[in-house]
Amino acid sequence: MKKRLGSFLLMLAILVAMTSVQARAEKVLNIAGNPNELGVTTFNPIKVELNHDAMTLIYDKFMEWGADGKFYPALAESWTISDDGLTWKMVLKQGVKFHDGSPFNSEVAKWFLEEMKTGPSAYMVGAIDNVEITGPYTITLHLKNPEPNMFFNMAQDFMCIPSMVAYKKYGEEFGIKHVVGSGPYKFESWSPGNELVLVKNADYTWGPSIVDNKGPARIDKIVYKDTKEESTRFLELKTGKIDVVYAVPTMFISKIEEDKSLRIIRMPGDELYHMVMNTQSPPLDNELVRKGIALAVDQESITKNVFANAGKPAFTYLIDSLAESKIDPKDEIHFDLEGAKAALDKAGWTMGKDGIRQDKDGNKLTLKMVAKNESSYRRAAEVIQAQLAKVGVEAKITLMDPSSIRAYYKKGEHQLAIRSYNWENADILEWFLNSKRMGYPNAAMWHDNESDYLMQKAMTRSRSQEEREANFKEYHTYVLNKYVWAPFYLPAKVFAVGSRVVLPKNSRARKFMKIEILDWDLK
Amino acid sequence: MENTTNQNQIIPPANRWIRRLKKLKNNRAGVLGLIIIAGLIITALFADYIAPYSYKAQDLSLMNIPPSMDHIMGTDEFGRDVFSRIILGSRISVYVGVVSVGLSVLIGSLLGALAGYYEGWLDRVLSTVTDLTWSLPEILVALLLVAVVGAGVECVIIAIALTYWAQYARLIRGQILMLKNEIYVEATRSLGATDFTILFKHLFPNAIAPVIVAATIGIGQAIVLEATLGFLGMGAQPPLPSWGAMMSNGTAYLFISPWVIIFPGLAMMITVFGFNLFGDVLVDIMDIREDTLK
Amino acid sequence: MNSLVEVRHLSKFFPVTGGLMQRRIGAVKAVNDISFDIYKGESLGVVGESGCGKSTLARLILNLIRPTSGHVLYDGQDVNRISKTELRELRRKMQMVFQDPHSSLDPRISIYRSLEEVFTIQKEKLSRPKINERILELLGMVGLKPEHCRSYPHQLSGGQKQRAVIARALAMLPEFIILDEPTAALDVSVQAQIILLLQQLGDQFGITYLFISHDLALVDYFCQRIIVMYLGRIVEITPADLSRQKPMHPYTKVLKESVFVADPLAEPKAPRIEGDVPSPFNLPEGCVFETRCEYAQNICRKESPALRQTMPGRFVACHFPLIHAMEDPSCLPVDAK
Amino acid sequence: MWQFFLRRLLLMIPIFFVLSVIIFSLIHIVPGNPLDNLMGPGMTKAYEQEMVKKYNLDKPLPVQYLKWLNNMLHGDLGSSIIEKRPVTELLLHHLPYSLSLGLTAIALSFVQGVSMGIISAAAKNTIFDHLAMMIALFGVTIPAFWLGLIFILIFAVWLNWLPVSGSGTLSSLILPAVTVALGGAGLIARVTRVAMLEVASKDFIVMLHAKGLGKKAILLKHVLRNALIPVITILGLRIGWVLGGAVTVEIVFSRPGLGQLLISALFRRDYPVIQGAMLLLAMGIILGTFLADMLYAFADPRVRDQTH
Amino acid sequence: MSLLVVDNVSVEFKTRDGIVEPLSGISFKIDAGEILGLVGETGSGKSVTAQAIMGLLPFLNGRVSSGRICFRDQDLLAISEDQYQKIRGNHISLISQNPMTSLDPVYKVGDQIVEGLRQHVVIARDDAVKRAVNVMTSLGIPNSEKVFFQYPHQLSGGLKQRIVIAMGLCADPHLLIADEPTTALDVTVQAQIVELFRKTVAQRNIGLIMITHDLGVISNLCDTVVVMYAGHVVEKGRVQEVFANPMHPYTRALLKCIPKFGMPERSLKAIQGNVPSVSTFPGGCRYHLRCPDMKPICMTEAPQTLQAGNGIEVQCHQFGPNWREEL
Repeated sequence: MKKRLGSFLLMLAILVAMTSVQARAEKVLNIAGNPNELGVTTFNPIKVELNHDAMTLIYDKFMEWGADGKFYPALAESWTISDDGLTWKMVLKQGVKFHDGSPFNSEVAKWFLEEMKTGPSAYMVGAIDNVEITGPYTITLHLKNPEPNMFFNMAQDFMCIPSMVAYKKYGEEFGIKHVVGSGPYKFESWSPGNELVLVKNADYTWGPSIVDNKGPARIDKIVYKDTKEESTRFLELKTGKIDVVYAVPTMFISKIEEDKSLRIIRMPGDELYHMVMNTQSPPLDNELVRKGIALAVDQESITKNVFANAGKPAFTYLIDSLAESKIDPKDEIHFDLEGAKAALDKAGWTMGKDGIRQDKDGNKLTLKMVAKNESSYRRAAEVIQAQLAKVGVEAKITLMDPSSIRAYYKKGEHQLAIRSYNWENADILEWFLNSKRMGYPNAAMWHDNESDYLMQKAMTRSRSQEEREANFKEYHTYVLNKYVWAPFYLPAKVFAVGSRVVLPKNSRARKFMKIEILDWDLK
Repeated sequence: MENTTNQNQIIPPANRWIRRLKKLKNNRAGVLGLIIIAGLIITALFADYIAPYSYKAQDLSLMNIPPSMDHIMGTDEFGRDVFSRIILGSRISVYVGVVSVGLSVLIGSLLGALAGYYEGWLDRVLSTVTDLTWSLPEILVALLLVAVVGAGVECVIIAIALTYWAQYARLIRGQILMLKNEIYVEATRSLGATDFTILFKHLFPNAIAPVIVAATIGIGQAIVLEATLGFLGMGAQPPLPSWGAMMSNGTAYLFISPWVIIFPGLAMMITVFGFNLFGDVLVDIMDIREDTLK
Repeated sequence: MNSLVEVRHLSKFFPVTGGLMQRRIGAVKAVNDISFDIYKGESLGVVGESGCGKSTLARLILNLIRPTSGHVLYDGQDVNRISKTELRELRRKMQMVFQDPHSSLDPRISIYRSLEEVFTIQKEKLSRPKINERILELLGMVGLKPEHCRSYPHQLSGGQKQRAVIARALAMLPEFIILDEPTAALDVSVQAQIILLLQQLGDQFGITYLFISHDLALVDYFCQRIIVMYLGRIVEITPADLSRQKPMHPYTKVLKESVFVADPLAEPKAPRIEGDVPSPFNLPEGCVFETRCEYAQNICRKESPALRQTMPGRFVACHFPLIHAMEDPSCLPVDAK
Repeated sequence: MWQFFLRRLLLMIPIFFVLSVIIFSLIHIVPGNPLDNLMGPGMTKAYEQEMVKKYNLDKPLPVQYLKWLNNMLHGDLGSSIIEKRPVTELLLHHLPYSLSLGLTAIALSFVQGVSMGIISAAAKNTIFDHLAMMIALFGVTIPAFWLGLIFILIFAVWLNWLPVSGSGTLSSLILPAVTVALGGAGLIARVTRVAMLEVASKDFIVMLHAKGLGKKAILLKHVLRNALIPVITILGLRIGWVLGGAVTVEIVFSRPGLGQLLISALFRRDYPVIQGAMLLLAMGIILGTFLADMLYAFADPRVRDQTH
Repeated sequence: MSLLVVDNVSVEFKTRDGIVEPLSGISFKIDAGEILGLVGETGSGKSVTAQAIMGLLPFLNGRVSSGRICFRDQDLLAISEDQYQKIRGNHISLISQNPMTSLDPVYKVGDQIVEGLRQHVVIARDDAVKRAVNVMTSLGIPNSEKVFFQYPHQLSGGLKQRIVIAMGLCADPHLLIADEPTTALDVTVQAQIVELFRKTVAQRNIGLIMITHDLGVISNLCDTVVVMYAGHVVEKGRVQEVFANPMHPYTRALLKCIPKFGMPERSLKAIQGNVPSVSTFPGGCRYHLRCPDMKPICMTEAPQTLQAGNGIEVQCHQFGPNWREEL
């Protein structure tokens, strides 16, 4: 018995030793991924609703989006656009092979663009009327209407190109058990809630122009760990079990920065925190009340105190990297305590003895505020609650899980809602403020004919990028002046990186890691 | 036998509770438990006077300050005084614990008593339900219920009550089943008493002792459950400083400003511990058999 | 002779279930088709060993449980077929004193409240002083001091508790009291006190007693007539004074001989019976005593003997009743009229 | 006796159905819609309709229930709306993590609880009794997530003995198992103590002394054997709790157990997954109760005979 | 040499409310082949006497505070617990009050007999089983081999009591202490068990202390009787003598308050008052509160043990030198 136990322990020891030896020989990058992406649905780019970061490592796209806002060729080597914006000619990269050995060519490209129309992200290719194969590596896209946004779409993570052969072969199982792309990493295993393992694609030599190393990648293996609890993620980083932490909570930033072996990387964010006001729920149907409340939100203070200055205060409804956000400063919403009080006074809500405003009938200015039951929303809600109290508005907070909160919006019972969105295109305004989407996503219950007209114009009648910009600016300015939202914070994307990671010197990519992984290395 | 007329001889019976409290004096653990609970109740009642600061006044210039003379337990993420919040939090925790357990005892003991007394289908249904709720993880049950009834302290209370009632029902049912066979029940019936009299005047008061004991311990459990629900994002609503909410909000700060999580944790530990000690002692006090040993 | 209680073909079977679908697979025949009368003013004894059904019988007579068949007439009224109010009325007339005085009283209720409750239950609307007076009177009757009414059951001795129980039974001045082993849990010295008290109260108020016991000598002393039960059946009904009345049923004989007499001159005797009382579950056909009877014949295994009168006032259920009683004229029942 | 157990098993079937109805209706009462969690900017109404049709979300609830029931009886629990894979596969994926944690924790809490109970009962009303009970109480007095974090702080960060989180290795099982075990040990210790004291006050224990048996033999062979019967029953009944009750610990130590699966499914209203997971829990409970009954019967001959 | 000598033994118990003394200075002795009856009501100290002899007091929070218990000339109070273990169940066996509860419900009865046997005798299990079955058979247990493998709850009260007796006899003890062995049994079975004791003592020539409150059993079975009241031995002597001519007022009253066949109506005599409990033992003669012949001296002074005629020893002032009727 004892002997058996002894030999068992010996074997165990050998095993442990072996794995650790192996680990040393291989370069393995451990990542605590974006907590919002945990329990991601599928790696089938055509059918996916919630995209995982690793998609961009497994698949290639037609284009890459640079930090400079320009679009760089990837699998589309070059393209020409007709003057009316309705015909796109694309030359595809040659010699590209999927992980299953099948080649990438115009046939695959055509199939992909057409197949995209069957999935949830069909709108990405919605403008394409048909795809014409003009050669083994050339295709022509015929558009229904001019769509300057097509560049943006082509560079989106949703436009990952899978192997046609594998896609047809595996059917339902594609994206779950079998993931075949042409990217620098191959899908090895996926254990939901636990980890996702990718291994290097040794045959990769077609890196896009935006990176220096055209392939293959230097890191042999990438492990995404599904660690949810923020303190645990932080500790894993500190103890070296994890090399990269996505979405570092702001309170950990200073703590990580104290540690010389760790680095904090800030990337421009794609997220906007704002407070939605239910424009149909009295007294918020009064524009002056909305204005008073919007002006009472102290963006600078929230940015500094709640988010430790990790990002920037937000004064518009769009992220500041978008051209459409650059509007006349007088139309921006800035904290203005006196202005807020004045607006509320003007609206007929006067300060009561208990510090809460009331109207002439003695109704109190008490509003229901909802927020998702996650740390950052709760914290923002608590601070805004205190800020609103200063102008005599009482907010009663209810925290809810994301599903309940959407159901709640749909019923229209909310008054204030602390929310955020991640989107890098001005068309998000349409998503949230279209009167056809009342309740959710239009939680502001915003119904305004002028607004809808401006939205239509921006969405469908812009022939060029410039025209689109101008239209959206007009639309944006209009809704800003209606105070449907109170924007307050633009988070930066904050990543923490361990000491083993060697980052590229001159990064051109717009996003952290992703295809730039080709330029990464491990010590 | 010598006097049959002097009515002044009849004095209402002495209260056995006084005797029991005397008995408690010899039980040091029990006294400790009682002191903790008494302290807690006083804190909860006079929280407004004890707390040096407002529980919701934010001072963003004083965020996450370690314990000092001004703030003996430090400040939290919004510069609020942790000590004041714990003091105020005692009110919410006691409220949640006592009301939710009180409700569940009410529901449970009523149904349990009826099931134990009449048996039959009610008993079968009840036993099945109690078995199921008892073996289903209470966190999940409570969470599901909170999702159904909504968020907020009152909803948490309802959810906890609906999660816990079964164990009290089970307990009192067993007691009633046992006591039902006592001869005094039959004796009372032979005097012509109705089921109602027997059940609520004789069986119930005799059966309730272990339930009270269990409820005392249950209050502690409910406080912990509220904290756990808070951790899962379904607890008391801000800025209400329930200990559970403070701890769950504080988890992120464990390595930055540990005082925001450690102190509420300690407060909860002491409180729950107090209730447990007191519950254990109640077992001794309420045991009739011990009374008979002179 | 006036019958106060008439018991007619009374049976109580407790079903026993088993098997996959919990079907009824048999019954415990606790009381099995028994008939007898209780005369006004008498003390009737019921004697038998554990499981003979004597306690079930008491509960059936009081309508605390429902019979499987047969009925009990009290003053000509069927106790199982009366309305709730009639039943409450009946409860004033019939009372019961239980075996264990300790558990006959609610441990959480003082003696005072136990007694007071009787008046509330019986909807006797009395003023407070009136109730106090009645309670003191009752306590006096059973020999308890007034201060005892403040006590809780656990503060009293067994004898005092039994006195309190008797006081409670007496509260409504009943005419009939069932005594279910009232002294089994008491010390012998206290047993005598209680027996004397019961006798005195019986004389004073003309109460009819049904005295249930396993102690043949005690029953013999206390009662005028004795019913002997075995496994749910009456095997013999005999006038008391068994030193003169020779038993006619073999079981009665065994029972009598098994009693040890505190007399050193009495010869030590070998037990006349083997084994224990069999389980009352699924009894065989035939005489219930057949398995332990030294006189058992073939017919005893097949046929259950009916209870029949052998002499005025004497009934026996046996195929072969012991004859000696017939032969010895001194054994004739004293009250055979 | 087998008949008895067969009957018990048959009785479980209606319970199972009642439970499935309760679970189904409860989660559908909860406001929210799984598709909201999938729909992002730009997604079309047509796609939403397609999804609604695919998961029968447009049908009346009873129809949905019957469809689910029908599929379930054919061994198909449906597939996750969010995660796009068969529920059965998801459950099988998450179950081992829960089982390994739960069973280890139960074993640990049994060992800790029973030994504390023994110490406490053997030294009744002494300082050891109080100490043992305090230790046993420790786990009950604090939320598991708090304890787990503190454990991580001490054993993983300061002492660096054990990994912070993970689920693959044996060493990563220790901290979560201990955290969960501490919560259950209190109950077990308490039950053991009470049961042992009760058994110790029984007449036959005095008789065992009178037979000349040593204290240790009496304590371990007779008192413990009798006292363990209720303890084992509790353990059997706690199987459901083991499978799903350790959610917070799973979150803190990032173990992808059933609890985590259930919570995330619940928050995202992934109906097939919640139904499947709750059903699995129910099966666990049914199995647990059944096992507890069996154990009870085997441990206590009196019960064994009653079950004839 | 006497088999067992109990000499002036007092026992103390620690309780919640302080120390009580349920047994004060009792003495008696028993020889091999003798059956000694220990009779008394609740609280008289009968069972405590048995526990004191068995050395079980330490497990029950009690101790012998003074006196001497000698078993075959060995002072039992002087030996260690380990040595005591070798005597208990081996040389002295206890048959306890309630057969229903004195067996461990989770073990087979046979195993429980064998367990006690193998504790004391070096014997192979198979042999032990054989011996146990033999003893069971000799005690009139039908189908012993089958009963051996049954659990306590499967047996009737009479059979269980026989098993308990078998457990006591298996190791061939010299002294058997039976603590109310028949109280819980039906009368017909009681007669059988009493007969069994009589035979066993005769066959094995052992001593038997029969503890009971039933004077009938004493009178039928015992050679000598010890009457106890409130922790005192009030009277002891040959059964015939004591029953024929009881000296102590308590013994006299006790005999009169038991109903007997052929007793004239209304001839039962009760003893006034209550049986005192351990904490309410009165001073002086402990019986004085209930004694019809009580004199002032009885309240203040505890009576000495006196030798009366016929070998009876009695503890009552009536027979003392200071007694005068007019007192």
